[in-house]
Amino acid sequence: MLLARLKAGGPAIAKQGILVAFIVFMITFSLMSDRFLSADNIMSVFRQSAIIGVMALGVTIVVIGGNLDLSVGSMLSFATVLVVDLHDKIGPELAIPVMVLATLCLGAINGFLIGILRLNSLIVTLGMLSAIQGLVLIYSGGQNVDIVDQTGTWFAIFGRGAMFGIATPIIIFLGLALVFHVIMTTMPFGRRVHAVGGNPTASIFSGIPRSRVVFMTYLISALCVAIAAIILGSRVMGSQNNVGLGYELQVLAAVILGGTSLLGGSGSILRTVLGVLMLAFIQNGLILMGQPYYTQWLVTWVVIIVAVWLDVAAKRGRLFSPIA
Amino acid sequence: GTLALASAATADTVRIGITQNNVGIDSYQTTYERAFIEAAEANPNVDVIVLDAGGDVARQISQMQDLIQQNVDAIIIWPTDGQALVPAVRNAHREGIPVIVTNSNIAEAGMEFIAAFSGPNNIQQGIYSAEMMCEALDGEGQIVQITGMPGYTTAIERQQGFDDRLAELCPGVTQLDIQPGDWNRERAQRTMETFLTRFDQIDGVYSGDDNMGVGALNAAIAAGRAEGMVFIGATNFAVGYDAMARGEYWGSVYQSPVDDARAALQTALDVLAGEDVPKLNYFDTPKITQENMHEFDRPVF
Amino acid sequence: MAYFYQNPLLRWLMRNPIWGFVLIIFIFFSLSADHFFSERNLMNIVVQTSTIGLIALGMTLVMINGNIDLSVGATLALAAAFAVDVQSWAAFSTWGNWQILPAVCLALLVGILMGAINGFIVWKTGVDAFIVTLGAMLGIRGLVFVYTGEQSFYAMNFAYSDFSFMTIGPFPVLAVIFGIAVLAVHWLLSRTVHGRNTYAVGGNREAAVNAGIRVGPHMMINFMLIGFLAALSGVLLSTQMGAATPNLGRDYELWVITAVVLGGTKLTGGKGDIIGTLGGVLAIGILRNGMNLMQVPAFYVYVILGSILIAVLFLDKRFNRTADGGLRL
Amino acid sequence: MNVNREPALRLQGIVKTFPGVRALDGVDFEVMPGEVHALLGENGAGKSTLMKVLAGMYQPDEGQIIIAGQKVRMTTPIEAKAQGVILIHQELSLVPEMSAAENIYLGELPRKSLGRVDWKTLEARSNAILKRLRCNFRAEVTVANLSIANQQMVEIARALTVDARVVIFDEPTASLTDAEKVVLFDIINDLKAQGVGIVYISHRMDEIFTLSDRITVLRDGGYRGTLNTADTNEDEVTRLMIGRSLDLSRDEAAREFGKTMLDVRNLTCPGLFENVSFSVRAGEVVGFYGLVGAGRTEIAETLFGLRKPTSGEILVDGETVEIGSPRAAIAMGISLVPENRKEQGLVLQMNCRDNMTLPQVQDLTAGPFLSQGAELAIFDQYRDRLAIKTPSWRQSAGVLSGGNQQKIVIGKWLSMQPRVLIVDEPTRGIDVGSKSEIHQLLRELAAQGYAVIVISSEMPEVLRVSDRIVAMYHGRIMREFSIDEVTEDSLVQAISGITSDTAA
Ligand SMILES: Nc1ncnc2c1ncn2[C@@H]1O[C@H](COP(=O)(O)OP(=O)(O)OP(=O)(O)O)[C@@H](O)[C@H]1O
Ligand SMILES: Nc1ncnc2c1ncn2[C@@H]1O[C@H](COP(=O)(O)OP(=O)(O)OP(=O)(O)O)[C@@H](O)[C@H]1O
Ligand SMILES: [Mg+2]
Ligand SMILES: [Mg+2]
Repeated sequence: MLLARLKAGGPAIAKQGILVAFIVFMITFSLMSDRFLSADNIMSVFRQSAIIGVMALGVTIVVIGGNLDLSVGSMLSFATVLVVDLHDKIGPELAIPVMVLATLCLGAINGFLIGILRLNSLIVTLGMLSAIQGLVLIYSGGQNVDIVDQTGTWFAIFGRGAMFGIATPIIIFLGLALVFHVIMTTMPFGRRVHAVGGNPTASIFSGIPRSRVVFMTYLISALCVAIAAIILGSRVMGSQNNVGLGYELQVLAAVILGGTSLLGGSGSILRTVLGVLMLAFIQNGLILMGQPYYTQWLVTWVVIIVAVWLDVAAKRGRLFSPIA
Repeated sequence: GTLALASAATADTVRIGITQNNVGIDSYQTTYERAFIEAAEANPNVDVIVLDAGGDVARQISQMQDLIQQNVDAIIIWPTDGQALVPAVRNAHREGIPVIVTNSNIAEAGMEFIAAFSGPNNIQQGIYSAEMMCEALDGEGQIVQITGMPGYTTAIERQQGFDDRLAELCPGVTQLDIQPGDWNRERAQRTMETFLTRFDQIDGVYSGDDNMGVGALNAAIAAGRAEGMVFIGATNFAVGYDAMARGEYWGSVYQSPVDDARAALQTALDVLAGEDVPKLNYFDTPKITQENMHEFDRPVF
Repeated sequence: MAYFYQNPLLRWLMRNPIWGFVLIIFIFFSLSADHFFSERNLMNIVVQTSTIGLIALGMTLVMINGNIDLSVGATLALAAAFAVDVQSWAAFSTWGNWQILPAVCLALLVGILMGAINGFIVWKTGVDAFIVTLGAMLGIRGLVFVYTGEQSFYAMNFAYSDFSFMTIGPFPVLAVIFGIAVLAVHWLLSRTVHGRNTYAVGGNREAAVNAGIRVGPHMMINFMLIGFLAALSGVLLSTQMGAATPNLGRDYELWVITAVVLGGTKLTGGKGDIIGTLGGVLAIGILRNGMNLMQVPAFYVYVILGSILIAVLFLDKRFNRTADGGLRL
Repeated sequence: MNVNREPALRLQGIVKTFPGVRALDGVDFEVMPGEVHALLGENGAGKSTLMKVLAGMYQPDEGQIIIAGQKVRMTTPIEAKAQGVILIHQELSLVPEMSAAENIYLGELPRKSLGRVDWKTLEARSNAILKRLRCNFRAEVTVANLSIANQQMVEIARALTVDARVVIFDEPTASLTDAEKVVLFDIINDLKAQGVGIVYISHRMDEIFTLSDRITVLRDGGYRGTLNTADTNEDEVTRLMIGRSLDLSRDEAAREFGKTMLDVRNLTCPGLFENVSFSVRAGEVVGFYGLVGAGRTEIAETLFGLRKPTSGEILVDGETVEIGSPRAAIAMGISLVPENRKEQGLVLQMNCRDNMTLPQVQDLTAGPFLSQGAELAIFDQYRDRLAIKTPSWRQSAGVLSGGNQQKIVIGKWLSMQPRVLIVDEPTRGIDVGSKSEIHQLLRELAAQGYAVIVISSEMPEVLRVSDRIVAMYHGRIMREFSIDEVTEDSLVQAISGITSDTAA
């Protein structure tokens, strides 16, 4: 059926491979657990996905620009440790800007090495992943940091508060997604990122400042990490040195699930949101069903491949690759 | 500094190499490392080489080789994995270098090759937690468990001690589910949130350490269901201690990394001095609850 | 300066800056770390390097092919688990030391199978290998946990772990196996039709398709090779441990890719060789070993490794200006 | 020709659709053994698609392929090759990092035992083929180091590796010099004499009329008929192709030139070009003519801020300027239509409209947002003006036919309203209809006061559009001709490095 649709060019929905996978998946899970689609649970999953989600928004832009960012995990550790540690030392109103600035500096280093020196982004951000993790450990002396007065600080609103009955992390995540979506689809900067990711040489020939655009994508990614760190620090009211360990891969998985091409030049913020939610719902759904944690990994394996496959198949108009 | 120290080594200075599991993954290990170095510096006759395996078994094996290569007098190892280090330990044993295992023990097969073990008894800690849970719930109730990073010895042993003892001591307490929190507070918080959605009635939560326990507590407070819920952890962290002081956290197991580190060094020195050291040197890790917490210092980590 | 370009050794080093780097750190550690320059330590380095080195050989093939494999760490763990567990199966209980043989064979087969699955999916679905193997990295790790039930396995038979301490002449057997593998893959890549097609497929996939190379099966074979090499690495690692743990090999994919890229293989495919890869893994091995011997504090090791990685990349870029024809792009 | 013989290959009623495009609509086509059959059509008419169907790269939706009387299904290039059908691609299909020999035998490297490559045989055979093609390089060189023309020869060499039944040349001469063309035509005649059927696709009428026996014309994916070359003429073919006759004359309206817009003095980039001086006035078209590799592209790149000259001066509108980047060049009113549309001109996966507005995207805004209206207005204007064939502005530029892609790039730079417009090989791969339109357009632009530089390797092109011609050889300007004084002979001499005194 689907195959026939795909062949015929199909209605618009069949072209949204990820969306189809997402809907099928949500229906399956809701049949298997009656709690799954409850308002509480949906809110809870949205809230939980905000941290990964906010980071994924930034990484989506980096990837559309034709690069990768694997340093977001340890950068998150860095930012969270910093903001939590400074919270008690200089107060949240100073801690936040200081942390944001410091994180942007790390983003600027990435941007300089990749955008201006044109070094390979996979390896540079891998190196940064390691180096930043070391920096965090040196800064904190390997100790965890905690906010002592957890109830009396306004810092709590970012992770624990709510506005109009909706948890703040959700508002931040979805709000930011909307802003980025608008930037990427309707503003010159978004167009330039797409162009640079799609064909850097042609972009230069069109007078686009490639270095500056790439540099900016890394600054945006770092900014997203800083925002995620505020949510995280406020939600947990403390931080381990390696809170962000392995987050880079979850973030990347979400971006990929959203159908953003790793080759650069195409991708969509809103579909990244879908990818983030899908991963979060998998984790949540399987625990709701009482499955052991590793089934989550197995299911994620299958879902990633099937979803991206559907997406790729819809784009090329046939299910199997024509390669012999 | 290495060169100077090494050349200053005289006949009565001993060189001890330590390879740690994963410094920096949590404050416990960091504090341990610092305490160990302080203790060694306090003793003019000890020269230490401190290495970290970063949680990677293979790297720890290479570090064992590197230490054997340097011909140290004794090796202290905090195994990343109890079983996988057996041949490496055996190798050191063959080379005539005594091995002292610290914090979490080596597998049964390796016992004959080590000089001594020094550290807490993780299974016993699980047992303590089960006993506290039983007591707090009066033998009746439904609980969930949040474990450490899957596949690591400490996580496995604590869970094992807890599960076995709980089943034996109070069959009236049922475990609804067990999921990992990866030693990560945010992750534990997420896991707990899902538990709260899934189960209408949760009477108690056992977490593999207090860091995760506080994450679970945060989730319960946010859901407005913390009242009357029993939180029990292990490895008393400062956050756990504070939560206990506020009356939100029921109990934990007190384990001092400083004691741990000092005990390991002392055991190694005793072995080198030729004293008769018992194979298993557990240092005490008592239960800590809201009632007796004033007897303990607030943990530094 | 003219001399600089005429001397063949220097010219070779300019094209393979990683070997220059290996030379520099080798001299540096020999001078500054006490126990570094000794036959035994050098053998240690080779043995320590062989774990990621074996996988890196396979990764070189896959990356020249224009693909990547992120699932090698998990495959390694799965193979190690099989290698150790199968020995204790009742069916082989009467085989004595020979029980190791079916275990190792099965483990290697499992590795090949995992590679085949990845390769088949890449071939048939046309989904990027990065994505396919990112999924597999999670999935195969899941299989490891299903299979082991979270526990570590250990070999009852010490003959298994004794193997890793054996030597052939002055050389540890693990180093010898690694050496043979290096030569074999180098031969495969530079001398055989399959090897040349590997470059063709990575250099211009469309051209390869047009020329009638069966690109799908070809890529699948390379995925099976890396699966085999990852499994072999897992087996050898498990002999060093006499055990297998479910978390074995985490993050290895990143180190392997790093080593291969440092060795000059292009992430986009079509370019690279085994000599460079060998330099890449040795660089990482020597750095690790040297810093251990010099007792660099753990926190600083992260920073140093990360910075060096970027620095080498930078130097490589300086020396091997890419062919943008001098355009300011 | 013997009409009773079996065709070497026959296509019947081939239909092929892509999303939104019916690329082939019931096309019939046949090649006889020993025949050169030319395939003609506008850009996007479906020529390449038809040949890809033939070579097993695309599956037709309907229709059949008949080889030697047998109906065959060819699902892969391998099967096509096995049937003796060889396609020399329009876009180079080489592996740049490998040697010429390996590229020639790609997919069928000679083997020894153990799957080893038989290097000796490989190199001996490829060198023999290259010799036959009169190439002056060895088979061991890496393809990336060869000029585009030589790469094209490597591509052509592939046709000689097997006993072919049918060889398809898809625009093989786009980047060949005249001398190389002669060699190619010899080879084609050789093959023909051996009874091989040849399909020849080109936009160059002169080639088609020298080479072919029959001509088949496609239009908008439909079959328009087959003519015997001997019985027809350019005009008839053109009319079949584009539905009208072409006016190929030069517009001779008298021209007033304005002030000097661009003045280049002693510009030098060592190794590329030296001491280059010329000027272009408003309203003037200056043609740069020379052999491939003469350094014309490099001058254009320098003027566009992509290269840093070591010495010399550039004056734009009377002021000395430093051009540090394409951005700076654009700001000064310079536009460059680059030589390589796929790599330098287009973001292939981006849609046509966005590609066209890319250089001015920052200015097409309403508040902080892009103005859809302004963008579409530009696109519509230049689509109509250049007759760009695309189903909608949403189409990715990558799936357009080569000619239409080129028009998008030209449109992109015209829409910048430049003072100085540089076009580098503007009609490479473009059909005769569009070509004449582009020529007219360049003239019109000049008439509107633009200063235009046209770089071209086709003599008729420079002769038709230029007011002045600069002849280059080996990075130097040999001579400048005004259009009134130029003759074909003097031009040929100038670009071959023969100065007037040595010639005399
Ligand atoms: N893969 C594809 N997907 C969608 N449309 C395509 C694809 N390939 C070709 N087309 C469309 O099919 C039509 C025929 O294209 P084709 O490349 O065969 O033209 P052509 O006659 O070779 O033109 P040119 O002379 O410019 O090379 C064009 O409209 C083109 O846009
Ligand atoms: N024989 C050759 N060997 C190697 N590289 C070459 C050769 N000929 C040209 N090139 C390079 O190939 C690139 C493309 O050059 P091209 O031949 O188009 O030069 P050009 O002078 O711009 O030619 P045109 O006159 O066609 O514009 C240039 O960078 C040139 O240096
Ligand atoms: Mg074509
Ligand atoms: Mg040119």
